[in-house]
Order: sequence, then C-alpha cells, then structure tokens
Amino acid sequence: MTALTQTNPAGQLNRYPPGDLAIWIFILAELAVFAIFFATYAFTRMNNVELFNQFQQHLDRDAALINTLALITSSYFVVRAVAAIREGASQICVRWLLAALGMGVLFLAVKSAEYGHHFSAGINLSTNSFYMFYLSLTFFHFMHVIMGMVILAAVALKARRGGYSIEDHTGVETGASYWHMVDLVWLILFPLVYVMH
Amino acid sequence: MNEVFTKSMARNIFYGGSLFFILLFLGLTFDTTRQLPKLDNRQAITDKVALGKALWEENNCIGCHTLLGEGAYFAPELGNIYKRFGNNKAAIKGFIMSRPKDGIPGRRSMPQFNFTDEELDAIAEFLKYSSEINTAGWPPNIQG
Amino acid sequence: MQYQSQAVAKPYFIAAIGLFVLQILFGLIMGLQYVVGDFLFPEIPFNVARMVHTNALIIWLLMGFMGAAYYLVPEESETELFSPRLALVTFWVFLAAAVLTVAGYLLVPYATLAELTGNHLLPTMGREFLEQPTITKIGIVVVALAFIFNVGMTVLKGRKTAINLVLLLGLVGLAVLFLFSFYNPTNLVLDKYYWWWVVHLWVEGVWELILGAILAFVLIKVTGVDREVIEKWLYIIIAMALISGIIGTGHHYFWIGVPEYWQWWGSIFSALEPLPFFMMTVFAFNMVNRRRRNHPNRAAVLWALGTAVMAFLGAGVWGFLHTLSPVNYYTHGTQITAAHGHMSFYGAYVMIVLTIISYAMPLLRGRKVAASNKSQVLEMWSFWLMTVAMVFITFFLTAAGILQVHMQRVMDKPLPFMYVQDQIALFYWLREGAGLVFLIGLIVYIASFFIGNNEPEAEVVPST
Amino acid sequence: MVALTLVTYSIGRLGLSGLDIALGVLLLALIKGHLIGAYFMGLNRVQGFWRWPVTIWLLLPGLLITIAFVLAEG
Repeated sequence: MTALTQTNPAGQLNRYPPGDLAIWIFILAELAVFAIFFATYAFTRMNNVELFNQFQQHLDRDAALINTLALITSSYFVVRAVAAIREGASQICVRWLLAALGMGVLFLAVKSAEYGHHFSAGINLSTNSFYMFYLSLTFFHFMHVIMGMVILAAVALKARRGGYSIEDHTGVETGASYWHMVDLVWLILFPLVYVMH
Repeated sequence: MNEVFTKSMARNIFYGGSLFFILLFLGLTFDTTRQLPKLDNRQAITDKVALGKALWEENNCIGCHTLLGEGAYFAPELGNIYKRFGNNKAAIKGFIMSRPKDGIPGRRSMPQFNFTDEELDAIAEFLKYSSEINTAGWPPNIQG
Repeated sequence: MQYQSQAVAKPYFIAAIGLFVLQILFGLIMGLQYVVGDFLFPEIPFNVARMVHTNALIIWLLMGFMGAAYYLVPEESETELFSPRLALVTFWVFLAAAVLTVAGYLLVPYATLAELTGNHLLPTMGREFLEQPTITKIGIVVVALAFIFNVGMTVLKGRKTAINLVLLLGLVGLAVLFLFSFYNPTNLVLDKYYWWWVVHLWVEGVWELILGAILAFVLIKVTGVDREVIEKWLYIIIAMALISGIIGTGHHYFWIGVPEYWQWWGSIFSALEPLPFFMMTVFAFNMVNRRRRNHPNRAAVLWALGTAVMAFLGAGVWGFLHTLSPVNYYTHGTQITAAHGHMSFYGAYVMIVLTIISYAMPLLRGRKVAASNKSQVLEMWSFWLMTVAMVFITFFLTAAGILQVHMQRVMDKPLPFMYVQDQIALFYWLREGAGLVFLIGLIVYIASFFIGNNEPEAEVVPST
Repeated sequence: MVALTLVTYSIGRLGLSGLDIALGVLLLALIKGHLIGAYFMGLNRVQGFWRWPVTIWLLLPGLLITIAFVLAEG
C-alpha cells in the first residue's frame, strides 16, 4: 500500500480531510443513508433467511467481481490524479481522471447488462423483498456512480483548462473524496448482497 | 487551503443533491405508476364510484373522517367501513340516512345530508371500492 | 427600513396576524367540539370549523411569506421593489379571496358552495387542506404568479444574494407544486399520491427553503455575522432538507395502495429528516453566540432561536416518533399525527413568520431599529405563553394518541373509535385548556403592538 | 485490495455458506473499507474529529449486520 500513500509532507497531520469540508458533510449524510439501508437489509434478511439465500444465488457474481475491481482500480486512478495535481501536473491529472472515468463507464455497462437481464426476466421492485432490497440498494448506488462521474468529468474539464495548481487544487480533492465514498459503499454492498449467506 | 468550507461548494451540493433526489423520486414514481394497476383496484371504478367520490368531496367528508388514514381525526376511519359493516351496503346507507337533523345532545353526530337513494348508493359503492384497495395490510384491525 | 417600497410588507403582516386570530378562535371551537360534541351543531359542524382552522393557517402563512419577501428582497437586492403598486393590488385580491372563501364556508353548506362555484366543471374541492373552491385556487395561482413576477424582476435588476435566490426558488417551487391541486382523478390512490406532492413537498420541501432564507436574513441582521458564513450554512441546511425530504415523501405512501417498497424508502429517508432541523438549531445558536453586536431587538432574536428549537422538536423529534413504517402502522391517522402537526407547523412556520414580523414591524412603523423595551417585554411574554401552551397541546395530544393507539389498534379486543374517544376525553379537555392559554398569549402578542409606543426605543444593553 | 476481492469472490463462487464464512467475508470488506478510508481518502493524515467518521461508519453497520446474521442463525 505504500505506493498509494498520499504525498503530503511527511509527519504533518491535517485538521480537516482533503477537499472541501462541505462535501464531507454531504458524504457523511450519504454514508448514513447507506448504513441504514445495509442494516435494514440485514435485519429483513434475518426474518426471511430462506428467501434471501435462494434468490441471492440468482445474482451474477462474475459481473459483481468485475464491477468491484473496476471501482477499486478507478479509485486508485483518482488517487494518482490527486497525486499528480499536487505536483502541478495538470495534464497527467486529467489522464488519470479519464482513466478513472473509463472504469466508471465499465461499471455502468456491466451493471446495466445485469439490470437488462433482470428486467427481461420480469423482475422488479415488487417481485419480493430480496429483489426490492437488491434493486433499491444497487440502483441507488448506480445513481451515485453516475453522480460521481459527473463530478469527476467536471473536475477533469476544469483541470484540462489548467484550472488547478499546486496551491489550489481543492476541487480535485473534493471530487476524489466523493468518488472514494462511492467505492467504499460498493465494497460493503458487494459482499453483503452478493456473497454473504 | 485557507478556506476549508466554501460557499460555492455548498451551493453546488445543494443544486446537485436536489437534482439527484428529484430524479430518483421521479424514477420511483415511474415504477409506482407501472405497478399501480395491480394494487389500486382500478377495475372496480364505475360511473357510480365516480359519482360517489364526487359526493364524498362535495360534502367534505374528509373534514371529520379519515380515509386510508388521511383526513380529520374527529370521526371513524372509513377506508374499511364496508368491511366493518359486514360487507353490507344497505347498512352504510341506513346509517347515513338515519342521522338526526339537529344532532345528538352532548355528543358528536354526523349531519343529515338529505341524499337521494341514488346518491346513497353511489357513496356506498365508493366506500366498497376504497375498502378493496391493497393497503399493505393497514389498518391493523377492523376498528380502523 | 432602507427602501420605500419595503412598506408594502406592512398590510401583509397585519392581515396575517388577523387571520392568525381567526385560526386560533376556530381551533378553540373545534377543541370544544371534541368534548362537547353538539357545540354549535348544526350551524358550524366540525368539518367547517376545521376548514377555517387549517385554511386560515395556510393563507396567513402565505401572507407572511409574501410580506417577508416584499420586505427582505429589496433590502437584499439593494434596489426598490419592481412594482409596489402591483404588490398592493395582489394584496387586496388575495385578502378578498380569502375573506370570501371563509364567508362561503361559514354561510352556506359546503355542497352548496361547491355547486355555486361550479366545482363539477373542474372538481378540486373536498380534499384535506385543498377544500378551497376551484375559483379560489385559480385566484391563488394568479396572485402567486403576479407576486413571483414582482419579486423575480426585483432580484433580476438588483444584487443576487444566496438568500434572495433560495427564497425565490422556494416561492417558485411553492407555486409550481400547487398546480398539482388541480389534478383530481377518480382513482383514489392516484389522487392521494399526487395530493402529497402539494402537501408534503410544500411543508417538507420548498417551504423549508423559504424558512431557511428568512431565518438567514434575520440572523445576518441581528448578529452581524459575516454573510458568507451564514449563506454557506443556509445552502448546506436546505440541501439536507431536500435530500431527506424529497424521498421522505414516501412516509405518506405506506398505506394508500402503492407498492410496498415505499415503506423502506420512506422510512429510511424520513429517518434523516430531523438532521436539517438539528443543523438549523446548531446553526442559529452558533451564529448568535458568534454575534458581532447585541441587537436592541431582543424579541426578534428570541423568536429566531425559538423557531430553530421548536422546528427541531416539532418537525424533527415528533416527526421521527411515528415516521418508521412499523410504528406508523399503528399510529397512522391518530392523535399522534395531530400532535406532530400542531407542533411542527407552529415551530417551523408560525414562528418564522412571527420572527420576521418581530424584526420588520418596528422598522415598518417608523422605529429606527427596535420597539420600546415595554413592547418587547410584552412580546417576549407572548412568546413564552404561546410556545409553552403549544408544547402542552402537543403533550396532551400525544398522550391521547398513545391511549387511542393502544385501545383501538393494539389491544387483543380492539375497541370502536367513538368508544375510545370517550375514554380519552380528559386529554381533550386538557388540550382545550392549553389552547386557551395559547389564546391569552396571542392577545398579549397583539397588545405588544399597541402598548409602549410612546416610550423611547430600546437600546443595546452592553454585554460583558 | 485486489487479492482480498478475489478471496471474497471465490467464496461466493464456491458457494460456501455458514455463519463464520459470512462474517469472515464481512471482515474482509471492513478491512478493505478501512484501507480506502485511510489511504485513498487520506484520512490517516487527518487528526481529530474528521479522522473517525469513516471508521465509525464501517464499524456501526458492520456490527448491526453481524448481529442480524448471528440472530438469523440462532
């Protein structure tokens, strides 16, 4: 993991996390929603273990694996983008952001294929409570991925015009923090919904 | 990093976040609209039910009663009144007809609306339709 | 008062207070009818009293919002109002429509009113809170459009601040969502689904923008804290309000015949709805603690802080109490709902309108900064009387609600509605008593406008 | 990270089940989450209040999920 460590001056601790504090308030609110969602999933499962286990088997774990790897890689690319802009390398930063966006597109494509599969099988939110949770949770997350990509794209555009510098790159860190949050949520969502039984 | 928390970022979160959730809400509304025919008992809507609903509204029944739990809390819930009265439309009609014009001393009473028989029938039909909407098991018991 | 045209706010505020009195009087009539069932029957049946009570509330809050907008928009935009004349014309149209509507409720049976106003042409009447004749609704739309045009033009030609824009956004949202009141399908489920787009998305959506903007304005004025700081908090708070509130609409979709996933979506998001109100409380106290000056209008500061606290208690805590679907299954449509409704409307919206009136009225009446000490002391008495009375109304209704839920919904052998009502009559009597105290508070409030006018303005008490 | 994900995946693939496995998978996810928080988000360079939200966020639902799964077994 050492390669991923932030390039801040060593030993110096900050009072605030990277990026604008406003996004962190937002991130906390979002995490709270997901936390409640996860907990309700788990407790609803508790009362319908059979049902949940049965339908969990119908999900496509290969697709989910690809998506997990896509998001982790993408998050890593974003870390590199932040590292680049901290050294003032705007164009390198843009390239890493584009790479991250590419992984985001991959995620969306795979997930859309999964949804297409479900919908053609006539599955929807009202099918049963497992699919209710599965579709709600993943779709809610899906929209976050889109949102995160819009933010990253906006950051990339501004970076391309040279809008960030060594001194002022809060925007990049802000977008990055949001993207990591999207990744973080998926990391819990994946085992919880696809694997654990 | 002189400013850890900027107004423009707060503004962006407000606009972005609101748009995000408006879209999500519209998406759920879309799905709800597609699912509704299975739940809302729309096949039971006849001209009579429509007349019943119009009478329900034009006499402001919601000003005292609740219907599926919404309305005023002064008089009983009517979403399941058809069932509470033993699936009997005549009982509903009889009750509405029999209300004394000047009320009951010291107690709450429904006004006398002087409905025609056709109107009473329509109201009862509307309440029957309402009682057959799929309300996810609410109310908890027959008392409403 | 920095701009001449701000003066148009005054008739709005006066009319608002007038309708407030009407609302409380009819509230007391209803409260009595709860325990003396035949009181005023059949002249003023309960449903008529309730219409007057709720519609007067809505109209006077709208009057207050409009007055607030006419007062603060010129000052924020640093320009005169686009058209003070239009503002006065819309005021009289609005007031006339309100008075005629209330007269209609009281003088003829509701069915006759529906017939007279041609409800069958475009049926919109007879749904809770939207009882107004269709023609009144059209009138409201016209007034709202003229009002938004007037305020919007003022903002366009002047300075655009966050407060201005948020207020305008809230007002536009209010007008747009009101259009759903014209949609009234025979299908009861659809009717209810979109009815909430007016009711819920008003009070837990766009009205919160208006509330936030007014509160931010008053806090800037009375604390002197930097605008940048206040405005960024405003954005964060209203962002949280909409994020939780929009999907939070789902907490009304538990039992009305829509898919059951709304129970999850509604519960989860409305569980977060207390958050913006909590932030608002923290924000208001923070700003007052960081104040750069002591404003002589202590009453306005008290109202502002009161709004933040009571909105959190009423909307946040009492809302959360019964918002989760397994709880709501038992409490839906009981006195618990009534308890929440009373405290949240008072805490969030009544108090914010009284806050801006408290701040602006002395200036509109020719004072330089604040009313005399004597007036302010009276006003603060009225604050405590009304607020404490409302807390007790809420407690008594909550107690009544808990008993009602137990006897009518939970017990093994559930009891019929009317029987249960008799059992809990004691709490209705207590509520009526608290209501009388509220009325006394309101009388003191009105007295504060007439007493102490000859005394000198209050001055800043130097703080240590 | 990648390795941990592959472990989780293969558990899913093999169709292993049971309480210990499920909780093991959860633990792996929490570790990964912590790595994201600490390194990607850079929270290991932050002190005070803001260092903890992500950790708490991981632990709280983690705990609730554990409770629910344990209860489901018993």
